[in-house]
Amino acid sequence: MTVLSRRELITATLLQRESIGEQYHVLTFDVPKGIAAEPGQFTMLRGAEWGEAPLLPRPMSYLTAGTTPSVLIKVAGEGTIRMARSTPGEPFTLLGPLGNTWRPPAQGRRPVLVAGGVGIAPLLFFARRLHETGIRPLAIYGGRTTRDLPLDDELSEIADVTLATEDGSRGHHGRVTDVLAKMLSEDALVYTCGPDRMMAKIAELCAERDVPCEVSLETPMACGYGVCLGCPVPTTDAGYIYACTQGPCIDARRVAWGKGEHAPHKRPEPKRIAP
Amino acid sequence: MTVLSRRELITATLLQRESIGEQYHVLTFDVPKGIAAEPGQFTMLRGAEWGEAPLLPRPMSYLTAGTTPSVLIKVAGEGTIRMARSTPGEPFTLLGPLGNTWRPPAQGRRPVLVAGGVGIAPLLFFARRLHETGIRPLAIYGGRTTRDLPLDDELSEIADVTLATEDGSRGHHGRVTDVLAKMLSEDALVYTCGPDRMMAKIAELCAERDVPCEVSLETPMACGYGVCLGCPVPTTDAGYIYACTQGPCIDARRVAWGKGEHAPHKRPEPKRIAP
Amino acid sequence: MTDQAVSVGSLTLKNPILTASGCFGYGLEYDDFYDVATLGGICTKGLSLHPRLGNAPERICETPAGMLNAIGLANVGVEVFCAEKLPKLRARGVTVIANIFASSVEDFVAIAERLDAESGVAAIELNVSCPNVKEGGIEFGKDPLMSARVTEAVRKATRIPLWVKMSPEAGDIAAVAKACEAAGADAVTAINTIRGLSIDSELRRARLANSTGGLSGPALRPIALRIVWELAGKVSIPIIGIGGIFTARDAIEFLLAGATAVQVGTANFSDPAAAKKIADGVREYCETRGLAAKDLIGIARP
Amino acid sequence: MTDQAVSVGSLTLKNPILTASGCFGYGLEYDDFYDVATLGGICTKGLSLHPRLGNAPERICETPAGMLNAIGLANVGVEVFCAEKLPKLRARGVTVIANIFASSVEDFVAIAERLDAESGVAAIELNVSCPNVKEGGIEFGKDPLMSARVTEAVRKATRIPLWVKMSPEAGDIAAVAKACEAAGADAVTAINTIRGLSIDSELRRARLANSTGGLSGPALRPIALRIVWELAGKVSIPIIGIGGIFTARDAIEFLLAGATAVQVGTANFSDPAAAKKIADGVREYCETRGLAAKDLIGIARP
Ligand SMILES: Cc1cc2nc3c(=O)[nH]c(=O)nc-3n(C[C@H](O)[C@H](O)[C@H](O)COP(=O)(O)OP(=O)(O)OC[C@H]3O[C@@H](n4cnc5c(N)ncnc54)[C@H](O)[C@@H]3O)c2cc1C
Ligand SMILES: Cc1cc2nc3c(=O)[nH]c(=O)nc-3n(C[C@H](O)[C@H](O)[C@H](O)COP(=O)(O)OP(=O)(O)OC[C@H]3O[C@@H](n4cnc5c(N)ncnc54)[C@H](O)[C@@H]3O)c2cc1C
Ligand SMILES: Cc1cc2nc3c(=O)[nH]c(=O)nc-3n(C[C@H](O)[C@H](O)[C@H](O)COP(=O)(O)O)c2cc1C
Ligand SMILES: Cc1cc2nc3c(=O)[nH]c(=O)nc-3n(C[C@H](O)[C@H](O)[C@H](O)COP(=O)(O)O)c2cc1C
Ligand code: FES
Ligand code: FES
Repeated sequence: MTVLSRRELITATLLQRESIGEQYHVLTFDVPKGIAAEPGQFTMLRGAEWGEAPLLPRPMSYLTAGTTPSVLIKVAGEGTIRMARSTPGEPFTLLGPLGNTWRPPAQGRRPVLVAGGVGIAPLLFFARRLHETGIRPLAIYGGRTTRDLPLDDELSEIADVTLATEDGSRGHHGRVTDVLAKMLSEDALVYTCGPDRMMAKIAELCAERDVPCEVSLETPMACGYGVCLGCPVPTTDAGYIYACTQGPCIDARRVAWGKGEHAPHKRPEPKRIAP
Repeated sequence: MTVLSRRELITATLLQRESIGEQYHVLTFDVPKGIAAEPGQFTMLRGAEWGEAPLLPRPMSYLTAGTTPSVLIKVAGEGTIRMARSTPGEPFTLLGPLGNTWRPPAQGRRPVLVAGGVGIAPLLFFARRLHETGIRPLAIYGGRTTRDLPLDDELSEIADVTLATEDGSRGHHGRVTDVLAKMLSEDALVYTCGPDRMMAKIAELCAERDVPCEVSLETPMACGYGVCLGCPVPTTDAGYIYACTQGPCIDARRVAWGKGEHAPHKRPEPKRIAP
Repeated sequence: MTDQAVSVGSLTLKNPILTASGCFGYGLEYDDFYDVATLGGICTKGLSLHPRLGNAPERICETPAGMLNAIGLANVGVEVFCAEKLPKLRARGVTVIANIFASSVEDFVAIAERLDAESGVAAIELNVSCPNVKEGGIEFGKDPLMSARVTEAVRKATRIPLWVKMSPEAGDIAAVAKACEAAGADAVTAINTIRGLSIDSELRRARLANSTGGLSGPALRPIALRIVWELAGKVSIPIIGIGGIFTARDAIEFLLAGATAVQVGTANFSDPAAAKKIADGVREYCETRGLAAKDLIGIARP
Repeated sequence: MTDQAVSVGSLTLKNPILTASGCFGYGLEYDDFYDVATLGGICTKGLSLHPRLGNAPERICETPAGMLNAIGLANVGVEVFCAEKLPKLRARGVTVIANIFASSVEDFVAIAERLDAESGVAAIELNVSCPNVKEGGIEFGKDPLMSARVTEAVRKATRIPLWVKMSPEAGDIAAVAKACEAAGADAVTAINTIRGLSIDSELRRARLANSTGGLSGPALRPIALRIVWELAGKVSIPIIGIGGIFTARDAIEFLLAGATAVQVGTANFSDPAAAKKIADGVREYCETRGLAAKDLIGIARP
């Protein structure tokens, strides 16, 4: 874990919005003095002119840092819809850098990055950092269909990537977990970010083969810096860790997968209704 | 009173925003099938993407109608600030045409239009309509300073205009009411729109000389079409008229000026505080 | 084609979407917009025994995701309503719920008797929860005994189905609802507005002439939804949900929470056709899932 | 330079801006942002006799111009607070208001006695209005007698000034406030959250694991302001206003309505320095008008 730099709320204008289909958009901001964010960290992002609704800032992983920090957003609801519609020059507030960083790669272990959809953001940032230090990681990147693989080219440049789509429209026909199951070796060090079910399965695979696995947690957040206590994630010691300050990056073995309901899509299926 | 055309809620994109200083902006919308609004009528205007706040649409007088209807807005608060920042292509909802129209000019009476600041909007629209029918009205147009006389050139083209500014930076040094007091003749028919205090004074002047006077009322509105009962204006018969459906244009003699507090700026001065 | 009909006691509504009292006039102001008869029903502006002028301006102001109103129950009175408004509504085939208000039990009864003499009133909604009048109103609605007294008296005075509108300011809303159920109410409407205040920091005074006003709009929605959720577990008569419903999704949330039908209020102000659009949206939601509207009622409950 | 100091009973605050319990951690999370000692004071996260883990996720969700929370009073417990947090706060010269919670009068007393043994606690704020716990909490706060009993018992147990935090869900909030005043409270804090609910129409279930949660944020502001306005006419002890304060203008509205000081809660989430900015804004407002902060208190009242 690197020493974290001072957290700050800055107002920055949008430099550009790069749309990758309708669902995915890269927002790049103008921050002359720079943001010293590390891979794995996130920012609480909000339109400075949103008024009183939507009220809360949205947690977004840094895709890049420095004087032109960027995030990759996937449209989910009101907040990301507004981000997807934003135009250059529009002011945003960015609170950050928040949370901890990916653990540094261990000697003698090959980093394997497993990304699901928008989960690519903190992992691509990490891969670039590894690239700078001369490490070329393995990567498995999957989504429902081709459209759900934004920034795959960027990843391929600096990692040995296997793509996977559930509909087979691109790369391996199936899930990233199938791919990982086949190629996971004892000397791997897995980093993963994506839907909870995916991360849970990957955590399981790694546990079976006793391979260290680091996950990036996703849970609703109000403050992002440790004061609202709104982001607990159940842990195996029957307690909670708070994703914004003790996470988002954490050893997969500490997470009580399935317990609690810390990600909307993680929740059990709705009860059947008599037609 | 002309027969009013069908009221409708339409979603239209902003064609252009013409800013006249920071305070005043003309918003023009793209409405292929056209809006058959008459001078004096208004629309309830709201950004289609404002979300849940600000909640209510804002009443705005039509400056022009047809396939490119427009309004002249003066920045007051959150809603008009957003309108002032809006960019072409942005979608708005327009409910209208609402309210009644200016009474038609009477035979043998010279129309005199008295406008205060943004009150110019419904009167310029009216002057243009008069122009089409070959009538060139007198007009008195005033504001605090030069900056508060948007669209004065447009008005001058089709009316004999006397300008007035309270700081003397343009035209007559003083108020429109001073000018009117000097030039008001028995055969006049006064139409006025502006701050309540101004309209009240003009109503008084006209009453003294027994000159008919039509005012356009300004009051907060929630619906604009007669169902919320939020827009009452006290009348001389100790009752109320509802500005959105029985107004905004009304014979000045019916209004119980000073009674009630139907315009924010009309309210008594705040109580003095012990320093 | 999914079945959108829902039953509120003996009354069957075409669909679960109604319009809220005071936010839809007398239902005769919509000819330009759509056929109001397509709705589940409309609630009239609150009717009193005699006409009321209402409060002095300003009566309304905006608040975050909501608005305050202190209209003061301006209305034409039950007599004029029966003579001039009701016949037109009848002719158009509109399902009419007459929302009534009084500051005494006797007057409540008198209004109900007058309405009972008419045909075409599908239900009477007792407004015992108006926050904007000096007497009656909310004081009735906060007290289970008083609410029950009004309900019981009106119940005796008419065969028309009775709905009682709950005040969110009651300390124990469930107790009020239960008392009304016991007193013969056919349904409870939840909720009326909560009193709020807005101050102009420049003029240093309350924005409304009445100082306080009732809060409505999306800001109120989570509170209203919670109250519907609570009442659904406490009373066995149908609950009509209301509070900040602006979209079909909002309406569905109320049905899932246990409401049998919902009312759309403030949303009509920004879009006169809001209620119709919401009704269409609920139908779509049901169609895509092969459900009838009544299948939605309460299924989000544990 | 205007005088921003205000007195809450025997306690004088540097300025009228405090931070709200549960929205500011323990006041030790702000080193990166600003010097918390410049505020009028901070209210700690609600302290219980023993540490509490809090509710299962999800604990929060957003609503129109607001949010719901059901944290369940997760906190380190009064012992750890006194041992690890308070000394640091003391060292920084922060004005500390200890917000405490218990499900029995005895536990309230025990926590107060523990705090009484420490120096550097400027006031104790009794949370008798937490909507998110099974026992105690709101049940105390809705009942004047229970609130008075808690207040009286704690009053006897400590010489530290006592504030009691009002529940907006009490049927007669003024009665609760008066009872607490009579029982020895030095001030009342108004208000705590109002319970709300949000439902996911796709998953067809409540969004929060606890189903209901407390509504906070701008949506709540008009209601909170109205309650402060009402209480100012009923009690003679100071009122601490709270609810949806996001800007200096909002804070000023509460002072004009009769609050002696205000607390900033949810606003801290979107901007950690919100309270400081609000304090600066209130100072500016006073400077441009040549007023002291205390001159603002209640001047919007008729
Ligand atoms: C540490 C972290 C990093 C993230 N990084 C990214 C990223 O790089 N790119 C990206 O597209 N998304 C990312 N997310 C998820 C993103 O925060 C949500 O998709 C977003 O908040 C949804 O907001 P909305 O207004 O569009 O959706 P709405 O459903 O309208 O949001 C309503 C409320 O729920 C919260 N919420 C809804 N879904 C989620 C979710 N999945 N996770 C957390 N909060 C949620 C919102 O923040 C908001 O408070 C990250 C989440 C976390 C916790
Ligand atoms: C019939 C009519 C025609 C109008 N025509 C124009 C026009 O052509 N150009 C123009 O600039 N303005 C016009 N106004 C005034 C305009 O509606 C307000 O300035 C505007 O609503 C302010 O909104 P806001 O959000 O900027 O201010 P805010 O103070 O944030 O508004 C808060 C609430 O108060 C209401 N409100 C505040 N001030 C006024 C006011 N003076 N009149 C009515 N409602 C108010 C708003 O509609 C909103 O509901 C007209 C008003 C009426 C009634
Ligand atoms: C302007 C206005 C007038 C209202 N008048 C009445 C009324 O006369 N009788 C009544 O029972 N409720 C009245 N209400 C309350 C509404 O019927 C409804 O209970 C409340 O507004 C919440 O719903 P909403 O958020 O959808 O508006 C009124 C509300 C508003 C905004
Ligand atoms: C996440 C969260 C946690 C809270 N925890 C407490 C608490 O522990 N004790 C308490 O008295 N109030 C608590 N509150 C209520 C706030 O102190 C405050 O009364 C309420 O949020 C309204 O103010 P606001 O709108 O400025 O947030 C909490 C509020 C929030 C949003
Ligand atoms: S988001 Fe507030 S504590 Fe984690
Ligand atoms: S604005 Fe609604 S009745 Fe006039």
